[in-house]
This record gives sequence, structure tokens and C-alpha cells, in this order.
Amino acid sequence: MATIVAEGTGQAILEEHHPQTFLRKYMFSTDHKIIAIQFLIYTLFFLMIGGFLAIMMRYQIAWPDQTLPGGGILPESMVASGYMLPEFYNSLVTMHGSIMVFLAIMPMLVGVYANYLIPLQIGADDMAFPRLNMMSFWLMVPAGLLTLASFFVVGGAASSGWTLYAPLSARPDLSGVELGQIYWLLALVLIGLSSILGSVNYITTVINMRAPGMTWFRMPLTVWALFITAILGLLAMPVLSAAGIMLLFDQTIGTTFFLPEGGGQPLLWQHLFWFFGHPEVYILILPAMGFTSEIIAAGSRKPVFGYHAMVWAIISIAFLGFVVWGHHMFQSGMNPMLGLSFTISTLLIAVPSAIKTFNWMGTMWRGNLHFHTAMLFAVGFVAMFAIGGLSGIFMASTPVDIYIHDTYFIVAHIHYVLFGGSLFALFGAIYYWFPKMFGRMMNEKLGKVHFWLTLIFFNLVFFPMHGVGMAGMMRRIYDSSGYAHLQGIQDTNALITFAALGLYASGFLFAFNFFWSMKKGKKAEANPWNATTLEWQTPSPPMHGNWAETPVVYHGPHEFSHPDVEDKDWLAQNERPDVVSPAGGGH
Amino acid sequence: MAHAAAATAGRAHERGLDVYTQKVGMWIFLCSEVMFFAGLIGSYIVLRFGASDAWGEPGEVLNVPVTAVNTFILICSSVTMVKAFAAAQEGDQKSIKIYTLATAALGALFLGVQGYEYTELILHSEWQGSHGFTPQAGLYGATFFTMTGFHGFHVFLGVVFLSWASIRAFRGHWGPNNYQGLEVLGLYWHFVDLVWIILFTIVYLI
Amino acid sequence: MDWSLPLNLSTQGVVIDRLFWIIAVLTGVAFILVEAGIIWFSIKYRRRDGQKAHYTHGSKKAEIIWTAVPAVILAVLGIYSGGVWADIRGASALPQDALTFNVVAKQFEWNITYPGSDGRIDTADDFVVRNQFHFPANEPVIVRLESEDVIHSFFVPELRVKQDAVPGMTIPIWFEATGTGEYQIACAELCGLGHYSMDAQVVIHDRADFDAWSAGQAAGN
Amino acid sequence: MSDHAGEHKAPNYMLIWLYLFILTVAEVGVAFLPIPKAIIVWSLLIMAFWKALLVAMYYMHMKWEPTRLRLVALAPLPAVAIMIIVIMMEYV
Ligand code: HEA
Ligand code: HEA
Ligand code: CUA
Ligand SMILES: [Cu+2]
Repeated sequence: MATIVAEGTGQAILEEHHPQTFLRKYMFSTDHKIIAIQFLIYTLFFLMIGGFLAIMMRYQIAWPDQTLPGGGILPESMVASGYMLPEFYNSLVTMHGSIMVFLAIMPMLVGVYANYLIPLQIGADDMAFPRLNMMSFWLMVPAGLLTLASFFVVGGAASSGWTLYAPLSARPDLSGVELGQIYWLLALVLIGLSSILGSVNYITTVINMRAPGMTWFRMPLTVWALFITAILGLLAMPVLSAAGIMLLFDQTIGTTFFLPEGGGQPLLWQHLFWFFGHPEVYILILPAMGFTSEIIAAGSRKPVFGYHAMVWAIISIAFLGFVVWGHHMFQSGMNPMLGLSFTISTLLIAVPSAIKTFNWMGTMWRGNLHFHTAMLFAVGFVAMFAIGGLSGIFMASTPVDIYIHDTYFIVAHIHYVLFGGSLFALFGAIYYWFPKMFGRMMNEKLGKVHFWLTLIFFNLVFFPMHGVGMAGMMRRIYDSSGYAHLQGIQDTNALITFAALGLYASGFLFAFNFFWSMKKGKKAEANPWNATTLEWQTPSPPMHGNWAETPVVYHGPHEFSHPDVEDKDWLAQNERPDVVSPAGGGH
Repeated sequence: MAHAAAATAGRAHERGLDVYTQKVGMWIFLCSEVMFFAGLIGSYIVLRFGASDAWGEPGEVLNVPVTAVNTFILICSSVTMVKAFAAAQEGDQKSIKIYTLATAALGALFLGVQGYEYTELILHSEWQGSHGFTPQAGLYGATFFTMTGFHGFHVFLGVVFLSWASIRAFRGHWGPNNYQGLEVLGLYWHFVDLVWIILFTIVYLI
Repeated sequence: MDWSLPLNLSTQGVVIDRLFWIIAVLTGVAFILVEAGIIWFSIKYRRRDGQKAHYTHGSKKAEIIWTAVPAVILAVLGIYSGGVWADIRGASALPQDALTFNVVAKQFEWNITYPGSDGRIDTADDFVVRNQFHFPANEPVIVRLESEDVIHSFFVPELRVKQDAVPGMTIPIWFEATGTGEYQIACAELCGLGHYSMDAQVVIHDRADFDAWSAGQAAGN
Repeated sequence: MSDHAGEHKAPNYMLIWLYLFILTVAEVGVAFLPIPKAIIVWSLLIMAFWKALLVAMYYMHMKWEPTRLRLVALAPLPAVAIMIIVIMMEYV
């Protein structure tokens, strides 16, 4: 129980006056802001790796009959006499999906921003359990190392898709992969533990450590989203851990949980995986929705349209998220009777998403829109997420899913929600909170170039995939040239690959901006966006302990352009109420 | 734990749960534990439904009397745990020492009996005509060892924490102003007991 | 690439394609609404210094409208989809006494068991052909899917059929082809290194041709 | 410090212990009775639930905690129920 001991305020302040070693300050820090930055570097690194795997995959898909440029430096088990091997392609798909979901996007949404923003936005001095927080980062490190190492062990990395469907994932004799799969399952267990510890921390912090006056309905939408996300993680991750451990036993000690030869049930794996997996995709979108709400409000200089509806939408998406998992299993051999109930619940979940989409548009309506880079990405998020969400409606309809299941139509959906959704919002969040994190502004010109390149290339990569999917191209195939019905799409595949290269390159433009601004960017003031939430009411970057004195909250989270406030168009949450007629807590 | 109470009080906060932070944190952590065991138990139910012929009758392979005694041991450790907590609240230093130590010892005893049970099963039992009941002995063996094994692992962690709490007890650490650590540890320990109550019933008796 | 679904050759495909295009129109309208709205607002309300934004916390009426309208559309869509699904996969949808084939998937091939001259499966005159699936058009046929090793998926794009073959399970599906010709079975579930090339030939015959082919095969056995 | 654990009179922990002991003995007894399996299973489940409830209410002090904390503790149960019920529907 040693880890559950809280670090008191007193101690935090004491620490400030001790000269700290580099190790104490940056490596084993318990300051939530430092941990968030550690997570940020970590996840950006894995974003780069995951993207690189995608580029290799795309090359193969576009030109299956050509040698892989530079493939010569890879070992024979991956690329033989210049040609990529099918087993290596399968590893690439698997690890691309897994790394992006578990090591890039999820820890970036939660590890970085839940960590950074929750204490700052609710007016706390740190997380409830700072040492647990440090542990949740350090658990990710071996997970990442195992993942990277798995490429270089005998048999290569895991290769049964990020969904790890048994029996393929459990039978080295059938997949050819033994150690790689084990490494990845171990990594998954570590990631699970890390995110459970994180969730405990975030939930406790939000419940118990809000500053005076920070009532539930004065919390910024980001905090709401991250809070509900943490609950999803808390309840969904352990199920994946349990299932992953059973799979690990099937793989290593000869049990047969998911192997029919021993009476086991392959479909049980799918139920457990998707019981986790669907909540997981909402873990990947809810925080993004939170950031977007905040950035759009600040960028439009207007309060969020329908704040309460937004909160209830988050809650109902999360709740419904637990009852729709079967929509991944319509063609799996699951009892068809379950199909109808899963269709209905899946379609139902589009309603709160619609509420959110229209409320974002409502926030922009009659606003005074400041299109800084963060705002561009946030608006881009709304535009792209809508496309991804709408393509989800096709699959939710069971009969249509018969045809499009496991085709590139699904791949298009995945990327519109995960890249056009989560990653767009994350880019927005990075530009928006960078000044707070590092005390410097990112370069706006480069940022805008990055936005437009990303938007254009992104759509060139992923929009045509809908068409490729309609033509019937299956997912996870290494070479489509053997299929008569896929002859007409090869040019499109090549176009997609060219665009993907452009997309990846724009990522490096961003990387340059990021690192350059960290050192050379314009110095940031405390509140460069004239925003209202608490984190902007303390210096950039905030000191250890966050506040000179604990803030007291008097207003709702997004009071922009209040008619009673003169000479500025925003009203910070902690500004004394005598500035305006008291705004109700509920607004 | 010395500054735990002070730390919470020192933080000006909006009315939360009216419960100190460590306790809230532990309950939330237990929620995730519930889901973890639900994953295992849910799989057990499904697998058993799908292949009920692969399961033995109660007492056929598993030694119910020994495990019943073991269950009793765990229940006793729960009562000593709660007694330790009560003693801390009252400041009865002698009882604190006795009860924390007893809890740790009973936990260790439970593990010992489980180790004995495992050894007997693996080395000296018969199941479906083959010698030894192991994790490889079909779904019955696999689910049995996975579920009881993970429970045992939780008991083991509990014993480690309890030993640490006992050492602190002997240093006079716990008392009326400082019982939160014991309470939080107690929550974990009782939860492990609670899981065992369920496991004992569905794995051994049904 | 021409943004269309490939040729459809099955009765189920007609309904599936119709549903696909209905959804395409519905979501298309939503798509245009959202994207046009965003672009329009972005231009119309772009920054003008010295002017304050309109201060509002929302509008109950607007919110009720944009909750209720999608809810109704989606509910109708859900019920309609459910009906179609029941016709295709419902427990009672499987036609009685239809010609039945066993299709057994394994890494990386499809083995099809034919009913033979008596037209019944699981009898002595059944015969097996590897990677060739012949069947008659214009009558319902049943495929009983099994797998020997890992999960595969039986996918014939032109028939709008896709169903996983799961080891340890036998999953019956049915379809009725409306035309003849030669196509391919593709495997749509990642099943190992040969997944991409796990195809088999599909030949849809007239009934008479099919009988003749079947008799020829049985004799050859 | 707003902790309720100290405010109530401590329950008789030994009495709960006795309860748990008796229920355990009863469970083992019932498991081997020559009556229909369904009855055995249901009575065992009820007794197990009862024991679990005793532990949670008295040893884990749920009985004296504020309702909000009780809600936190109960939060995962709907998810558990949904998971198990739906997966079970594979077999109906
Ligand atoms: C961030 C991640 C994310 C999000 C938010 C979603 C959101 C949704 N997803 Fe998606 N999904 C994935 C990530 C995500 N998904 C991934 C990764 C997979 C593949 C996994 C794999 O197999 O590898 C997948 C797969 C997947 C499938 C399985 C397909 C298959 O394998 O055959 C289905 C089926 O129903 C589905 C449906 C939906 C629906 C209905 C939504 C809804 O929540 C969307 C709701 C939003 C809108 C509808 C848009 C806004 C609303 C309006 C503009 C209002 C007007 C609209 C109407 C009136 C229609 N998704
Ligand atoms: C968030 C998740 C995410 C993201 C961002 C991406 C990004 C990309 N994905 Fe991926 N993809 C998935 C999640 C994601 N994908 C998942 C879950 C699957 C399913 C896997 C499976 O089937 O099992 C999948 C599958 C998948 C396929 C299907 C493969 C198949 O079925 O055979 C393809 C094919 O084209 C593809 C392509 C791409 C491309 C070209 C990108 C490009 O957009 C990549 C461009 C790269 C970047 C945007 C990175 C830029 C950043 C940097 C350069 C970092 C800067 C560094 C610092 C600052 C340090 N993806
Ligand atoms: Cu068989 Cu893919
Ligand atoms: Cu889903």
C-alpha cells in the first residue's frame, strides 16, 4: 500500500527549495506537469514509429511487384532479396494498429493531457497520488521497449492484427510467431496496469480535489471528458488484461481457453476483446471531443453552445459504449439474434454524437472566430470526425456490414475517427497548450502550413479508401493483384500511397516546429489565448504546486463575450463576481 | 502515512465524496479489480456452459474439506484485519500489533495451504484417466488454476503489505490519528476475501 | 475506380445494395449539412476586431430538434436493418431442403464437399473438390462453413456474402445467385501469411450444367 | 476531516465472523446434499452473495459510508452484468 500514500502540499512546497538533481527533476519526478511532458515525448516518438510502419505497408500495397526501397538493410526474415515478405506485412499491420492505439494516441490523450490538465483546470496542486502517477509512466517504458524489441526476435513481431483474434494469435505453429506475440501480450498487460493506475488517479483527483467553487457543472468540458474517459478505462482495461493473460497462457503453458481442440471458444476472445475494444475507441475520442469543445469556445469567443447537453452526451456515449461491442462481430458467427440489439444500440450512440457535432457548430454560430492553428485543427476535427462517424452508420446496419466488414471501408472509417478525429484534436491540443507547457509559443506560420498540408493529404489518403472498400478490397492483404474484382483500383492505391508519404512528411514539419519552438519560440504570457479556464490564470509554465494561492471559482468554464464585462471579451473562472452580475453555476 | 490526514485537510476542496482521498482511491481501484475478476469469472461461466462434460463433480478432484478450512482461515484473517483497524482507532497499541501480525500470518497460512493443495493436485491426483490435475488438464484445470492462482497472487501482495503494516505497528506508527493506512489496506484485504467467497462457491462447490 | 459497388448477382445483394444507397443518401445529406455549415460559419463569422460575439449558452429548442431528428431517422433505419437482417440471417430464414454444401476452410485453401448425385449432403456419394465452388443459379443454396485451424472468412463480393468460418463451429448461411459466371471466393479474415492469396474459384452454373458437372466429378472420383 | 468510520458504534465483528463461519459450513453441507442440482446451485449462489454482502457491509464499512461512495463501489456492477448476460446469450 506504500504507493497509496499521498504527498502533502507541505512536502511539495518544501521540495521546491531543494536543489534537485536532473534525475529527481526530470526522470523520477512526481510533478504531474513533468510526467505529462515525459508522456508527450514518448508518444510522439511512437507516433513517428507507427507512421513509418504505415508507410512501409502502403508501399507494398501500391507496388506489390516491386522491391522495397532500402529494404536491403532489413534482415532476411522481413525482406528477402528486396521483396517484403507476407509475414512481415502482417507484422506491420498488427504493430501499426497496436502502436498507434496503445502507445501513441491513447497515452497522448490520457497520459499527457489528463495528467497535465486535470489538476490545472480544477485548481488542484497536483494529482491525488503523485507517486502512482510516476509509476504509470514508468510502466509504459518497458512496454515500449518490449514492443520495439519484438520486431527483432525470432519469428518477428506479433502478426495477427491488433485485435489478436484467437486461435491465430494463440498458435505459434499456425502463425509462425511465438516470442513476438508473447512480448506484445506482456506489453499489453503493462499498458493495462499503467492505464488503470492512471485512471484511479484521475478519477480520485476530479472527485476529491476540486478547488472551492469548482462545482461539477463548472468543470471545463475537457475535465468532464477526461473524467468519463478514465471511468471507461478503469472498467474496460482490466477485462483486456484478464483476456490477454488467458491468451498468454494459451500461447505459453498449453491451456486451451480459446482453442477449440481443447473445448475452448474462439468467440469468447472476441467478446472479451471487444467488450474492452469498443469502450477503448471512445477512450480515444472523448478526450479529443473535450479539447475540441474548449478550443472552439476560445477560438469563437463564445460560451460552449449547450454545455449541459455536451456533458450528458459524453456520459451517454460512455454508457452506451459498453453495450455495442457486438457490432464488430456481426459476421463472426455470433448468435444472429444479438445482431438486432447491437444494431439499435450502435445507432443510438450516434445521437449523442450528433448533439455534440451540432453544438460545436452552434458554438461557432455568430461567434468572432480567431483562426489560430489550434482553432483550425479543432474545426478540422469536427469536419473529419463527422465523416468518420457517418461512415460508422453504414457498418452499424447489419446487412450492409455483411458486405463492407473487413474491407477498406472499415479502414477508412478507422482513420477518419482516429486520425481525422483523435489526432486532429491532439494536434490542436498541442498547439493550444504548448505555451502553457513550455512557456513559449509555437510558430503560427509553420503551424498553419502544417494544418493545410495535413488536411489535404489526410483526405487524399483516406477518402479514396471508401471507394477501395466498396470495390471489395479486403483488409490486411499484402497483395491484391490476385483478385479479379480488385483489378480496377491499383491506381487509386498508388495515389493513396503518394499522399501518405506527403502526410508523413508533414508530420516532420510539425516535429521541427515543436522542437524549434521549445528552444526558440516566442516567450508566452500566462494567458496567450485570452481563455477563461483556470490553467491560464497561473504563469506559463506553472510553478511546482501550480498556484501561488489556491484559486476560488465563481463562474462557469467558458464565459466569453459576457455582455456585462467591458473592455475585454472573457471572464476567467476565478475572477471575482463583482465584475459582473453573478453568473449561475450551471452556465 | 504520517501526513496523509494533514494533506487532505490542507487542500481546500469542493465538497467531494466527504471521504479522504486514499479511501476513495482504493475503492476506485477495487472497481477495476471487480472487472478483472469478472473477466475471469465470466469466461469460466461461458466455458463451463459450452463444455460442461469437462468438469468434475464437487469433491471429485478438488479437495473440498481442505479448502473449506482454508476459506475459514481467510475469514478469520478478515476479522483480525478489522480488529486491527478498530484497535488503531481506539489507540490500543498492543492489540494493533497482535492483530496486524495475525492477519499477515493467517494470509501466509492461506498461501501455504494453497501451495499444499496445488502440489497434491499436480502430483497425486487423477483426472479423466490421466495422472495429475494441472493447468493443462482441459478447461477445468486451466480455469481452476488461473482463477485461484490470480486470487493467490492478490493474497500474496496483501501479505507483503500486511508485513509492512506490522513492522509499522511495532514501531507504534498506527493510532487514533493515523488509522487511514490500515483502513485502506483493510479494504483491499476484505475485497480479496470477498472474491474468495465467490470463487470458493463457484469453483469448488458448484 | 468508379465509386460503385461491384456487379451484384444475388437476391440478398439487391436488398443490401438498396440499404447501402439509402444510408449513403441519408449520411450524404448529413455530410453536406455539416461540412457546408462549417465552411459557411468559418467565413461568415471570421474575426472582426471590435465586434463582440453573440453571447448565448444555447437554445433548448434547437437542441431538441437536432436530437430528435437524428434519433427518429436512426430508429427507422435500425428497425429496417433489423428486418432485412432477419430475412438473411434469422433463425428461420434458412431455406428448407435447399441444396447444401460443406465448405471447410484451412490455411490456405477452401475444401468444398458436394452433395453428389442424390442431392443430399452427409451421404456416401458426397465428393470433395479443393478450391472450386460450383453451384446452380436461381435457387437457394446453403453453405455450411467450418474451419480446421484458425478463423477464415468466406467472402464472395458478387454475392454480397461474407461469413467467418470459426474452428469448432458449423455456421450455415444461404444465398441465391441470380446469374451465372466465374468469380472468386476471397478470405476476408486475417489467417496467417497466406491470407492474401487464399482464394478459390466460384463457378455459377445453370441447374442443368451443374448437374452435368457434378455427375462428371462424381464419376471421376 | 469528514470521515464517518469513526462516528458509529463499532459493530460486533465477531458476530459477523460467526455468521460467515456458519454460512460456509452450510455451503459445504448443501453442496453434497442429494437434491436436484439446480436447487443446490441457486442456494449456493444465494449464500455466497449473502456472505459477500456481509463482508462488504460490515468489514468494508459500506453500511456507514455516504451514499456517493456506495455508488462508486457499485459502478462496475452493471458492466459486469451486461458482459456476462450477453456472452451467455450465445448459448440460448
Ligand atoms: C475513435 C474511434 C472510433 C469512433 C469514435 C467510432 C465511432 C463509431 N463507430 Fe467505429 N470503429 C473504430 C473506431 C471508432 N469508431 C475502429 C478502430 C474500428 C475497427 C476495429 C477493427 O476491426 O480493427 C471500428 C469499427 C466499427 C464497426 C465494425 C465494422 C466491421 O468491422 O465490420 C462498426 C459497426 O457498427 C462501427 C460503428 C461506429 C459507429 C456507429 C460510431 C458512432 O459513434 C459514430 C457517431 C457519429 C456520427 C454519426 C457523426 C455525427 C453525427 C451527425 C452529423 C448527425 C447526423 C447523422 C445521422 C442522422 C446519421 N465502427
Ligand atoms: C490512431 C491511429 C492511427 C493512425 C494515426 C494511423 C495512421 C495511418 N495509417 Fe493506420 N491503422 C490504424 C490506426 C491508425 N493509423 C489501425 C488501428 C489499423 C488496423 C490495424 C489492423 O488491421 O490490425 C490501421 C490500419 C491501416 C491500414 C490497413 C492495412 C491493412 O489492412 O492491410 C492502412 C493502409 O493503408 C493504414 C495506413 C495508415 C497511414 C498511411 C497512416 C498515416 O496517416 C501515417 C502518417 C504519419 C503520421 C501522421 C505521423 C506524423 C508524426 C510524426 C512524424 C512524429 C513527429 C515526431 C516527433 C515530434 C518526435 N493503416
Ligand atoms: Cu484465410 Cu484469411
Ligand atoms: Cu465499436
